[in-house]
Amino acid sequence: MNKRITLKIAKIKDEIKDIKTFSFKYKLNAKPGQFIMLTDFEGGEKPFSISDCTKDEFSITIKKIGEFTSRLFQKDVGDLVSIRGAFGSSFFISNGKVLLVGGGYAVPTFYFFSKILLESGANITLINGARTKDELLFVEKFGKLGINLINTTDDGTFGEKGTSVDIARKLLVSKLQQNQLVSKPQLGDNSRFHPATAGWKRENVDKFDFIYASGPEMMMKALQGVIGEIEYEFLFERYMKCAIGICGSCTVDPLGIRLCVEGPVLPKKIVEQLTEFGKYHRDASGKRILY
Amino acid sequence: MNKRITLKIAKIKDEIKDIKTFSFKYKLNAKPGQFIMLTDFEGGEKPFSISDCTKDEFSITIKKIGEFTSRLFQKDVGDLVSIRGAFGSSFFISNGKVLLVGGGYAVPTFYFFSKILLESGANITLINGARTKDELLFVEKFGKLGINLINTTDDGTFGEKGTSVDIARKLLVSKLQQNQLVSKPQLGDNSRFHPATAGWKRENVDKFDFIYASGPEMMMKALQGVIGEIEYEFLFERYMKCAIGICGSCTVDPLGIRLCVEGPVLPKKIVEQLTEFGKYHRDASGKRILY
Amino acid sequence: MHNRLKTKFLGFEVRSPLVLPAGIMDMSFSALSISTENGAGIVTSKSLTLEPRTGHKGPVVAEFEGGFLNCMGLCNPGIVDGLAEINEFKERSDTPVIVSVFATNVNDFLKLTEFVNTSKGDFLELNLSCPNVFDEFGIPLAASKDEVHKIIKAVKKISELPVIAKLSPNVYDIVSIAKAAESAGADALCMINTVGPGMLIDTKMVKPVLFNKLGGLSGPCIKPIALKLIYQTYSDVNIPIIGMGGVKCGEDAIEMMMAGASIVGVGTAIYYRGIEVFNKINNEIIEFMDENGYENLQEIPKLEKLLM
Amino acid sequence: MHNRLKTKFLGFEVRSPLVLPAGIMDMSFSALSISTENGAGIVTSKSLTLEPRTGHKGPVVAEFEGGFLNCMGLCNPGIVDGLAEINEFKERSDTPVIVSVFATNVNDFLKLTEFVNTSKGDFLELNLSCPNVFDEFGIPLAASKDEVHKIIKAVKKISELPVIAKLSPNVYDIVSIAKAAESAGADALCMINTVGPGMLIDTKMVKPVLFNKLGGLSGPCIKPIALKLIYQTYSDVNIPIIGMGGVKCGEDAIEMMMAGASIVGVGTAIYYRGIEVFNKINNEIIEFMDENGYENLQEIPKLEKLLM
Ligand SMILES: Cc1cc2nc3c(=O)[nH]c(=O)nc-3n(C[C@H](O)[C@H](O)[C@H](O)COP(=O)(O)OP(=O)(O)OC[C@H]3O[C@@H](n4cnc5c(N)ncnc54)[C@H](O)[C@@H]3O)c2cc1C
Ligand SMILES: Cc1cc2nc3c(=O)[nH]c(=O)nc-3n(C[C@H](O)[C@H](O)[C@H](O)COP(=O)(O)OP(=O)(O)OC[C@H]3O[C@@H](n4cnc5c(N)ncnc54)[C@H](O)[C@@H]3O)c2cc1C
Ligand SMILES: Cc1cc2nc3c(=O)[nH]c(=O)nc-3n(C[C@H](O)[C@H](O)[C@H](O)COP(=O)(O)O)c2cc1C
Ligand SMILES: Cc1cc2nc3c(=O)[nH]c(=O)nc-3n(C[C@H](O)[C@H](O)[C@H](O)COP(=O)(O)O)c2cc1C
Ligand code: FES
Ligand code: FES
Repeated sequence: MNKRITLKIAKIKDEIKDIKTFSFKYKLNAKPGQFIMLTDFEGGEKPFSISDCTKDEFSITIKKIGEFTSRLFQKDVGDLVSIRGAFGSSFFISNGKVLLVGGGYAVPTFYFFSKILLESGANITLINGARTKDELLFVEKFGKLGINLINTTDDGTFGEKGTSVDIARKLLVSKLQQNQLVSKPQLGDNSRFHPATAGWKRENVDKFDFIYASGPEMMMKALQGVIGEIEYEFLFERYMKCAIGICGSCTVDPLGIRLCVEGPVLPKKIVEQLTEFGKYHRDASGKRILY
Repeated sequence: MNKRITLKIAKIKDEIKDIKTFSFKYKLNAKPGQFIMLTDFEGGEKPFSISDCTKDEFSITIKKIGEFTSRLFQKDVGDLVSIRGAFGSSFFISNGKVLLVGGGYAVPTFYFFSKILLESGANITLINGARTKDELLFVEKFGKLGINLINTTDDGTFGEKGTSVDIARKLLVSKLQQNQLVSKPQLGDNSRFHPATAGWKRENVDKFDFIYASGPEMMMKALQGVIGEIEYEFLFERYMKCAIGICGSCTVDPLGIRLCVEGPVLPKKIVEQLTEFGKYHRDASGKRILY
Repeated sequence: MHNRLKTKFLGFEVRSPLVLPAGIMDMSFSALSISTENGAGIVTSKSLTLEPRTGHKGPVVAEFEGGFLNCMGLCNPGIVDGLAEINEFKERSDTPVIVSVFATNVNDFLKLTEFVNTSKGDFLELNLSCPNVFDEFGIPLAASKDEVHKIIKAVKKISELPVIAKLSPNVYDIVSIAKAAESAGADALCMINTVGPGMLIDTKMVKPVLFNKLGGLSGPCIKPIALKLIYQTYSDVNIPIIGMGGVKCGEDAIEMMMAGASIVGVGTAIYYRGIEVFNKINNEIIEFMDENGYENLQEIPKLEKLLM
Repeated sequence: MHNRLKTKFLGFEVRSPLVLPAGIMDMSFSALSISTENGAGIVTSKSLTLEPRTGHKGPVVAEFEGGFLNCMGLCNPGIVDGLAEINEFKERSDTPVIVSVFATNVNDFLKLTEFVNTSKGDFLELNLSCPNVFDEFGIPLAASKDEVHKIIKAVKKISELPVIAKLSPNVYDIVSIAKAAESAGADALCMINTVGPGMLIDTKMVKPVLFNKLGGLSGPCIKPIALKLIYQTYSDVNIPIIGMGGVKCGEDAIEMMMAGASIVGVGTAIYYRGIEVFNKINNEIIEFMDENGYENLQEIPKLEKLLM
């Protein structure tokens, strides 16, 4: 679906400092994990994950980073922007017991995804991580979904103390050990793990059927180290230009698959083969940038 | 349907002098009255009515006239030609009592049409006319259909003596008179009319629901004069180039309708408005040519 | 027709901005009529030549993804019979008619102009750009700004009708040619004619599909080229432009206007959407105006003039 | 790969006549790999420049009926990093690689050639025709036969690889340019690059869709133009032609070969049919050979050379 459609911004919500959610009245028909390309025709067209999508409305949640997103932050309700999409692969819709691990501006896509997962009857545990309280996203929205929500901050200013991966490790490693798996993840410091304070029920997280992650690449890389044998899907970001699979900007080594078509959501068996995962990505010229 | 398809000639049948039927193995999905555009890429692409069309085969019956048809007559089974179509409007499929009036190379399309009419349960009388015995077409094929076939020759060398219109007049005028219609057709000379010898049953032709004609324009013009109030459709020929309704070669005055799209089969209410009917047509340059 | 579709073109008030372009459904008075009945605001005749032309042998059209090739070969009944059809049309309709003429030299263009002066046509369009007769006539006139200037200047001297120059898209520098036309006195530009030319091959018979081998491209896929050339030209001339090339829906027509067109031709789209295409597009233009808060065509903005 | 798809190109035996063209899915060694895994017989790198280029700001692609506009703006990691990707590819694959390079003057082309000489690339392709950098660089080199001759002659003197000239379709006289390339020593021609350029407008925001305003046309709708130019050129030169422009299915590839192409590029069709498009077309070529009684690609006839 590459049709371009120009839409009025229907709603703008300040989430936290430098992150806003923009909503549009349009039947996008997206699947969770997919993204759109957004432009204001003033220079730049950029990919954004879909943070909510109902029958006649959708939202994207954007972090102000550079030139394009800064210009976007000056727009008002009623201003026009133009989108293409939705593009790319989407998350597998499990109906089992699933763990969602998210960090930063990449978390909101899990809001849309959680709603779909709930419809299919999944049991969801979501680790919503940020460095500090002021950077935690969608706390209220996730809270209202009735999922096992584990908010966590690196500095402990809200929810659990520790990174998303720290929390995931606690949940998964105990499980891995139960199952006596061969892979031996490095445990690190588990002392910051306080299940009692989390509003999440210990018994629910015993055995996960599927793990999903969306966040900084190094978070996902670390997470991969503690997952063991469980099936997973990660949402990747790479520089995107065409979003229709012809320009080659977004391919990942060594497979050459395109994150705008075969991604951005990649399954375990693909992720395991990626040599660039957590090592480097490419800039607008195609030059490698080390993480 | 403007897709071009290049086909082997599967069968060539000599019908009479200068008329051959070319058959092709191809699922054309045509409706009766429609035509194809045929070319050999050696100069010229010409319209021909479909004389038969089954699930996986179709035929056209061609009279050798000029450069293009002469070249076609030199082709053998297995030679390639290329077609577009089927194009244009088709005959209304009546299930009532119908009269088909045909003359010359335009008769064979009634073979395809009759088969479809029979399927819908119509009662068919077909006047198959030619100047002389050697020019009568499809006598055997029509004979096998089990319809009321009236073969007629101007010179009486086969079947009835008289033109197709003479025969039609006999059938229709008596009926018209029975129904005491207002219109008063000129009767002309009816002496050549011998129902007894025709193998056609008087009782069947009392009342027609629909009349169809395909033949020389002057034949159709004369026929129009004896039809009275009955519904009819005539198949027209005009110079055709694009066959897709953009070049304008085949439009008829004063309506401007295109015979390749709205025609070649035109219903009574349209035919009645045509000022050029029986008066003139246009050549390849668009110049009017008087009949 | 809706009032909101009214527009002015060279002093004429037209009831729709949609134009039937030269060469499309216009060989006879009745063909012109059916387009007006279906919503065209102006109609153009087939390009007429001094003598009748039967055109190229078929196939003369070939479809491909996104458009058509055609090599009609300027078939037309000649200026005398052609004008007779136009006069007959004008007896029945007050829709403005553009008389398109084609020649290869100034003298013939002047002769044609004299004929047109005696007709009921409303505008004279000089087809300087037909690409289907390369073989016969060499490089199209429209590729040479000097030729364009010379012909228009001469024709303008004697023409009693406003003169429109129909330009070819197949040139390096459309702006200098458009300016040459303007400075020679052209009252308007018509752009674009067909693109290319191109060719298609029948792979089974190993033959070019068109008997003339080459044909000009028309239809949806040439729209981006038309928009570019119109936009570029609009920024640099002050005479109105009839924009055409691939217009198929209301948005396409609006795009043409935003690029700089005053009125908009709709040709090949007749194949895709039927002869009713004019009314369909008229309605879509009104819908567009409703949705975007424009009262009438005059309010539709042009793209900012920018350096290319 | 099927034996019947084998063909020779400048002394190389390639397993399929299908080529990944410059600029399409070729920014990295792994992008090149995936096309070969999916059936491409030769791959081309992105056009490399001396320095890295981030390219134009987006939107850089825009779809229309029959094709795409693009204005990537020659984004590439620069000749050094680009060749590193190619070398990495060659460590894993024996598929021949065409190294495409872009410059605007002889000197830079010579510098690029020296870099390429040290690489594992198999052919050097000179992109003389990129239309997306008109603003920056003026008229494309490929429009001037003297420029084309001068550059190729200089590059040929020092290139250790066979030299391919990539030509622009947007010229009046392709044949004279092709001949200039041949006489300067070019070993092959690659044609065509994108057509136009063209433009599209967002009617709601009244803005050009592409931030660069203009983009070159690729995809199915340019096929007739490509076929015409290749056919015309094939009749007049004796070096092989890599034919491309709108090839989407087996029949399109056969058309290219009949028009004169030795091997055939497949670019934009990756959008329409997925990266598997190479194998799909390979299979369709075999089907075509079966149906029409050709044993191998060498038997596929060329269209008769004819005057245009
Ligand atoms: C699949 C996908 C989903 C994304 N979802 C979101 C989201 O939901 N919310 C959000 O805030 N951001 C998201 N991003 C990132 C977002 O696209 C960038 O933050 C944005 O493009 C920055 O643009 P800028 O001009 O403001 O910053 P710049 O100063 O231009 O760039 C800052 C950084 O943003 C990244 N970036 C810039 N342009 C692109 C591009 N065209 N493609 C990919 N990355 C780019 C690069 O890492 C760059 O270093 C997503 C990216 C991808 C690939
Ligand atoms: C809808 C339609 C159905 C037809 N069906 C048949 C049919 O089933 N069998 C058959 O033998 N003929 C049919 N014709 C007529 C057939 O197209 C012409 O006989 C044929 O084109 C003659 O070509 P030529 O080169 O041999 O003759 P030419 O010497 O070129 O022309 C002889 C005459 O044929 C007619 N003609 C020529 N070219 C065309 C054209 N492009 N379009 C229409 N008429 C043309 C003209 O009246 C012309 O004067 C049909 C015509 C039309 C319009
Ligand atoms: C079948 C056909 C015939 C044409 N004949 C002429 C012609 O005689 N004179 C002319 O100036 N343009 C002619 N053209 C070009 C059209 O007027 C128009 O410029 C072109 O088709 C682009 O518009 P479109 O894409 O809406 O068809 C012809 C185009 C077609 C398709
Ligand atoms: C997104 C894109 C980028 C391109 N980049 C280049 C390039 O860097 N160098 C070049 O010579 N051609 C480039 N081209 C042109 C292609 O190589 C090819 O000539 C053209 O697209 C026609 O083929 P197609 O219709 O199969 O895509 C590019 C085309 C596209 C669509
Ligand atoms: S962004 Fe162009 S291939 Fe993915
Ligand atoms: S043949 Fe062209 S309009 Fe009918």
